[in-house]
Amino acid sequence: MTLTASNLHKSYGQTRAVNGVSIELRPGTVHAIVGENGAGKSTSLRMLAGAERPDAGEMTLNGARYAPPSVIGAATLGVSLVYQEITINRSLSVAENIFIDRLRMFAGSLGFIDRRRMESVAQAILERIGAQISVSSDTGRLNLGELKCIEIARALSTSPKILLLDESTAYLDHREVQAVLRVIGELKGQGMTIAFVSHHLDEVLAVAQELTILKDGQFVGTYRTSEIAPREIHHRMVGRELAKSIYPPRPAKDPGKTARGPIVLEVSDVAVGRELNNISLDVRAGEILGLAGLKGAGAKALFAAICGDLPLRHGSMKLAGGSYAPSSPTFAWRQGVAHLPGDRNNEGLIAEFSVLDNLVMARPPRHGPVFDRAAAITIAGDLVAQIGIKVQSVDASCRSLSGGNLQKVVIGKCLAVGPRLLLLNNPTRGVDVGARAEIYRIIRQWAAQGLAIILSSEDMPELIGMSDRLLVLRQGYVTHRIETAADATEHDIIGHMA
Amino acid sequence: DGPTVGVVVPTLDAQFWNSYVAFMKKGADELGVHLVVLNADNKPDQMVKSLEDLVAQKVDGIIFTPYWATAARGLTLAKEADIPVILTDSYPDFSPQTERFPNYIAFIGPSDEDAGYQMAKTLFAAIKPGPDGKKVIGVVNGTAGTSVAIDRRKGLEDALKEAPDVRVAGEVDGNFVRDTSQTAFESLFQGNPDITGVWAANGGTATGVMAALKNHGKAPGKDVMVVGMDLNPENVEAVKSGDLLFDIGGHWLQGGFALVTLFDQIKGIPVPPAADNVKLKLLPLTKDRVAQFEKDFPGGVPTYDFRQHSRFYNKDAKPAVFEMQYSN
Amino acid sequence: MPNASGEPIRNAGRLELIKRSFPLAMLVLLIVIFSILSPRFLTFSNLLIVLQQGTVLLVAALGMTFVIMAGSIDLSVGSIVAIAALVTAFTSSSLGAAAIIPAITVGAAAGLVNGVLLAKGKVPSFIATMGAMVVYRGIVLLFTRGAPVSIEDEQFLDTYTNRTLGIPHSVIIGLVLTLIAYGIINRTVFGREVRAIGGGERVAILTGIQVARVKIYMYVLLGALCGIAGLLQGARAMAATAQLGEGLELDVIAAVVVGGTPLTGGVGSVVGTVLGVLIITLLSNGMNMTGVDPYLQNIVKGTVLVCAVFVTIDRKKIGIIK
Amino acid sequence: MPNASGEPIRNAGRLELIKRSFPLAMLVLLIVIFSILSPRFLTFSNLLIVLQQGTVLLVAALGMTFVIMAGSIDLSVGSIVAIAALVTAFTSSSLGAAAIIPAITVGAAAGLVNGVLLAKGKVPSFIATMGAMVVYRGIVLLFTRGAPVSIEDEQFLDTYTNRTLGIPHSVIIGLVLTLIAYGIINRTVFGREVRAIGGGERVAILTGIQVARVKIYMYVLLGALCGIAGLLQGARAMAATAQLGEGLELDVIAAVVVGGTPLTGGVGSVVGTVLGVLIITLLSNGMNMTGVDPYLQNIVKGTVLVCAVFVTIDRKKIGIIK
Ligand SMILES: Nc1ncnc2c1ncn2[C@@H]1O[C@H](COP(=O)(O)OP(=O)(O)OP(=O)(O)O)[C@@H](O)[C@H]1O
Ligand SMILES: Nc1ncnc2c1ncn2[C@@H]1O[C@H](COP(=O)(O)OP(=O)(O)OP(=O)(O)O)[C@@H](O)[C@H]1O
Ligand SMILES: [Mg+2]
Ligand SMILES: [Mg+2]
Repeated sequence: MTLTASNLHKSYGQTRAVNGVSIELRPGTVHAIVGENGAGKSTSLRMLAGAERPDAGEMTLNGARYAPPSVIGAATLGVSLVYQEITINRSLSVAENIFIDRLRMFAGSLGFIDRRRMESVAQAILERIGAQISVSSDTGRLNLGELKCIEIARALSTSPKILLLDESTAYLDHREVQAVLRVIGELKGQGMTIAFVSHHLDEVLAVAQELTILKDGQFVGTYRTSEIAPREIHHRMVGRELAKSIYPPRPAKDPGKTARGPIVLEVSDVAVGRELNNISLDVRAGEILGLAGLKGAGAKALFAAICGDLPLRHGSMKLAGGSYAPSSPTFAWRQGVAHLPGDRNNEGLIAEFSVLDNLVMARPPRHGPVFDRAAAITIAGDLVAQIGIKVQSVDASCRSLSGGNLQKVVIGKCLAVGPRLLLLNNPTRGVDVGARAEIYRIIRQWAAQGLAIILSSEDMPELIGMSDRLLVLRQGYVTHRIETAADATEHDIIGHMA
Repeated sequence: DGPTVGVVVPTLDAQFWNSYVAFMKKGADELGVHLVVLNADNKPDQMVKSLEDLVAQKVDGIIFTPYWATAARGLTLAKEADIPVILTDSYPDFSPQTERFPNYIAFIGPSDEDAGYQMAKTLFAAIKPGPDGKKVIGVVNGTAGTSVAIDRRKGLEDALKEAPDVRVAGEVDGNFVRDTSQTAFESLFQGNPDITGVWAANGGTATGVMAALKNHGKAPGKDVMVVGMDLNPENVEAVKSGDLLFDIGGHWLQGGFALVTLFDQIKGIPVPPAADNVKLKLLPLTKDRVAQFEKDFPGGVPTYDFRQHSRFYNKDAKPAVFEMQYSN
Repeated sequence: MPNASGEPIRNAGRLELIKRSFPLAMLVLLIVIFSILSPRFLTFSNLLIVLQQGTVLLVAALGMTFVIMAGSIDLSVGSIVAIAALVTAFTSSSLGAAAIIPAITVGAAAGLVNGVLLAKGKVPSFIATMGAMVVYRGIVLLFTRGAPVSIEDEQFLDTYTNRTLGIPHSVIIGLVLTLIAYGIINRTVFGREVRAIGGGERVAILTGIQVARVKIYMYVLLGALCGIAGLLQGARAMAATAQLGEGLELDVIAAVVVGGTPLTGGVGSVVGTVLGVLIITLLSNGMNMTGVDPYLQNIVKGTVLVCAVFVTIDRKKIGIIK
Repeated sequence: MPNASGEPIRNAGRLELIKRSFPLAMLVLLIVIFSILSPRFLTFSNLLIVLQQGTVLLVAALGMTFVIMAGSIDLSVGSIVAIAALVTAFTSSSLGAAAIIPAITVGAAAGLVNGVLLAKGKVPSFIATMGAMVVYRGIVLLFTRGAPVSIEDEQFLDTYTNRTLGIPHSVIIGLVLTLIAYGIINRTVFGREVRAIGGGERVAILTGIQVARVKIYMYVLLGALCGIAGLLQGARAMAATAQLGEGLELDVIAAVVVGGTPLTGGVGSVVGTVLGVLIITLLSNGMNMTGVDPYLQNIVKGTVLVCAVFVTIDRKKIGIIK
């Protein structure tokens, strides 16, 4: 089926989210939609899927006028959306989540749900997309990647003719991304129409045949992926020329001096929960240590232990030479250990609060018990300028910020305490390429000033591009150490991850 | 050893019911009765539950106060278990010793209506008419919906009918709670500063009203007359000091009287039908009577020997019920 | 990860089971203590009394389980019970046993008002039902002017208070309603939707659940159950009064929470609620049976309540505790 | 996006202002209605009375603003007020005005217990404080056995009930405490930490805020304020009784919420709380003054409460309404 939209408009209050977007999704084609954070990608998809009504513009489905009243209405016409945000209800089972809006399909005459039938249908769909998830698993314990797979299964369970995927790969690790891309390829082969949003051009180029670029809510153009160069795409998205590599150059190794400073953190034979076993590592001032691994490989547990959120089961740590046994995150922050969690919306910042409130949350400037607002304004203003957070005033609510800028706020919150060790968990998840380049520049700049950084990421190029050294984790153990990350290849790392 | 008697009181957070229980405990000690006291905590449901629990314990007799129309239920429960019952304080609208409830052996309680009437009469007599020739009073009622509040209010109503020169400036609900009464009356008085007399539904209510008057720079007993009820120690003090014009009470003795009566019944001496429905005359108190009161009832309690009034212990005992009366 | 997570999940299953059995353990502990203190406690007749005493609380708590599972609350249940009892009292003389129809109707209507205030008026349920509690109670007062209305219709009383095969009818009604509530919560689409709302309302909206409608239905359901509870309470007391059901809301909420349904929503168990009701009812029955000083009873009750929740609450599932 | 969002933010500011003024508008409306109904309503002396009547509610509500801002609740405030009043009554004869020290101490201790139950025992505050409410009230009953304990010390009564320049001392105390609470909420690190806990507890924990400690402090603060409230209530009534403060918790919560502090936490306003207290106090003062039928008062009160929240609640800031 062909879905077209012409000249769509959508505003929220005074914000023009989408301002004249046209798009044509054709059968058997994967159509990528790219653009900066806040460019209007999600809003466009939501309108196509009936989750939002356009203020103006026309949509057609196979030539007929198309104006779905709701998501369910669109689904019955064969259009299904996987939202950017996670929409799994952790109170419900896997199968119930897949059929959440259609549970009545399985209701018997008494209104009781035939659970067995529902679960078998659900399991079949999960198997079809190659997700290794059992319908009997507890949704509360699944990781974000698995949850995304369930959402894709939900979309597929409506037997859509048109599938809209909004950053479905953002929370997936390397292996899961490959699986999803493979499924997309298969579905395309079966003649399905697919729209695909991602901030990773390599994914886009691997799977899409056509590509639409949006900028500031406006339509820039539609291209065949085979006919446009990656640099050109970036250029049209961001509106300026990006450097050849978005990763800043590593400091040149001066053969005379040791390139790196003293050891900041030393981890010896540490075990945490069930997730991590006898891990030893050290990280020096001025250095970025990368951690590669699939979800559940242990990086998250290691961070939790270093920042005092989880106790050590075994082993010991040293910080700047002294023994370090953080009893709580409070202790860790006071010792100069800053932590950027992987889930910015639930763990990184409070969206209802202002930029300033979030930036100085970890160490508010104070005169005794009194909050020193003047100092806070200076600190926040400096950070906003230094990191390049695009915001009208430091008192603006974070609600009005785009994903990339939110991420910068969380980074700023970590830097505001003047840390000696920075733990970064997927610092650029869902962040557009321009903002990503910015964030990388900031990270490298702070490392150069003597900060020790541990970077855990599911984005392979990012790890290779940013790390000085690399550790590969698998199922809680270190399986590989790479002393010069610049020389590593993805292939090499992946081999030790799975 | 002695019989077990179960008692359910509507609440324990008012002094009145504590005095009621204390007097019964004294009687239980003297008579050799094992007393089980349960608190309904101001909840009708808890009242029924407590009665059920007493029946399940197979107590030998029950004394309870059938607030919230729980009389029929309690009597039915006890009838099935063949347990004699005496009701106190709140008359259920059906008489004892009938075919329907042969186990309902007696009622002992005050006449709230009469008390409310006497309070009103005394109040009306003490205040002077205003410029328009009307005596202006304020009314602070007890908890809306309780039979006690309703009956006392009825007494006031009767008195009002006989006194066309009295005008009620306004009525508020004091909930039988001192602090609530204080706040409510304060507002009432603000709106109607011409009030010269207050009819307050019980002791705590009267105390709250007097506090409000004092805070307002008015002297209770001089600028504004207040009448109340219950004969709580602090109310007696207030009458003595002249703050409180009139108080009436003593009915917390009813529990003790019921205990003696029930004890005799359990011991096989039935209540004579003539004495099965007692409406206690209450003891009125005014300032000139305080000295007499303190002499006759040291500590507020009359001398009362429970064994003397029990026909089980004393063949020619006087009736169990003893009305508080001044000696002269 | 399937391999890695296999172990913990199976272990979690066992832990889960232990966790779930805490309310039961609590109940057993109470029974043991009271049995030691009073020989009359653990008799068939007393246990029947406990069941009878618990029925009103149970019926209201079944409905409250839905509301709390959805993350909301209802403080007006006591007042709805009073209104329903009043309507029962007014109609039982003419309708007899069929007085259950107006009782349920008025309960459901009161629930409807609450539901609409929350779902359409967007007034938080705590406040909406706090206001409703005061207003409904006021209505009862206004109609009765405080005078109790007695219930004397023989057919009515026979139907709702007699026994069959030794079991009081009210207990049978409670049992049947429990089974129905169990079925609704665990087996029906509606039950899943209520759960989904409690688990994450925003997600529920995004996934196409008609949140407002489900919320209204759930308040209507609670209201209807309070209607039945009011009827049973009226039948039990043979009268309706203005004070009936005062403070019931706290016992109802406590029963649900002690049973393991957290106030944060998303989780809910009918079996737990039944256990919670039994714990609360047994505690008061046992203290009365063993003659605990009435001045001490509230202190004991409050302490046991907190301890019970301290022990039974499943902190893993709740996450943040507010 | 800076250009695009510039406008809306400025606009939002204006809207914000309108939103914020709703409680004030509500208050003005009430004043107008009652002034029409009674010429004596809008007099200086009556307004002073309203302030005096509202002080106890205000002092407790100031503390509750913190607790609600952090997303928790406290149902035990009425009982803490009663305990504090009792302690005041017991100690005022020997300590005089210094009886405020034991009053604050016992209030803070009661708050400490609540805070520890929540923060360390991980018992949800609704349940922990529901239990505490019953237990504290039971303690008061145990000590008083229902008998009022009168307060007669002249120095004590002079200190807390006299007037200076025509203003009652209790009102001055309330005013000073309001300023302090305003300062704490808006100007101190502690205030920001409380707000952060309400805004996102997980974020607060991971950012190194000592959540457990802040929660305990905030309950201690509320307890201490309830201690002062109890003292003022005792001084006003010249006695402590077992029934003192019963049901106060609902008025306190209502005042805070009507003032625009939502039960979901993260937002809180002392000015709003003051307005909420005034609305609630004025309403009851006005109704009693103009002689609204006591049987109708509850209906009016509940309706006004729901309407007030319906009008004043800021649905944008709250998001999901439970
Ligand atoms: N519900 C909403 N209310 C108000 N503004 C919104 C809303 N949703 C989106 N916007 C605004 O609309 C614009 C486009 O948002 P949209 O989510 O479509 O961007 P996007 O391209 O998907 O960005 P990202 O890459 O960060 O996901 C943004 O400026 C955003 O602030
Ligand atoms: N209610 C809202 N009001 C204003 N802006 C909003 C609103 N909801 C979302 N936005 C904005 O819409 C844009 C897209 O938001 P979205 O929910 O897609 O997440 P995001 O910020 O892109 O993060 P991520 O991609 O990691 O999920 C962001 O700029 C966000 O700030
Ligand atoms: Mg998006
Ligand atoms: Mg994004």
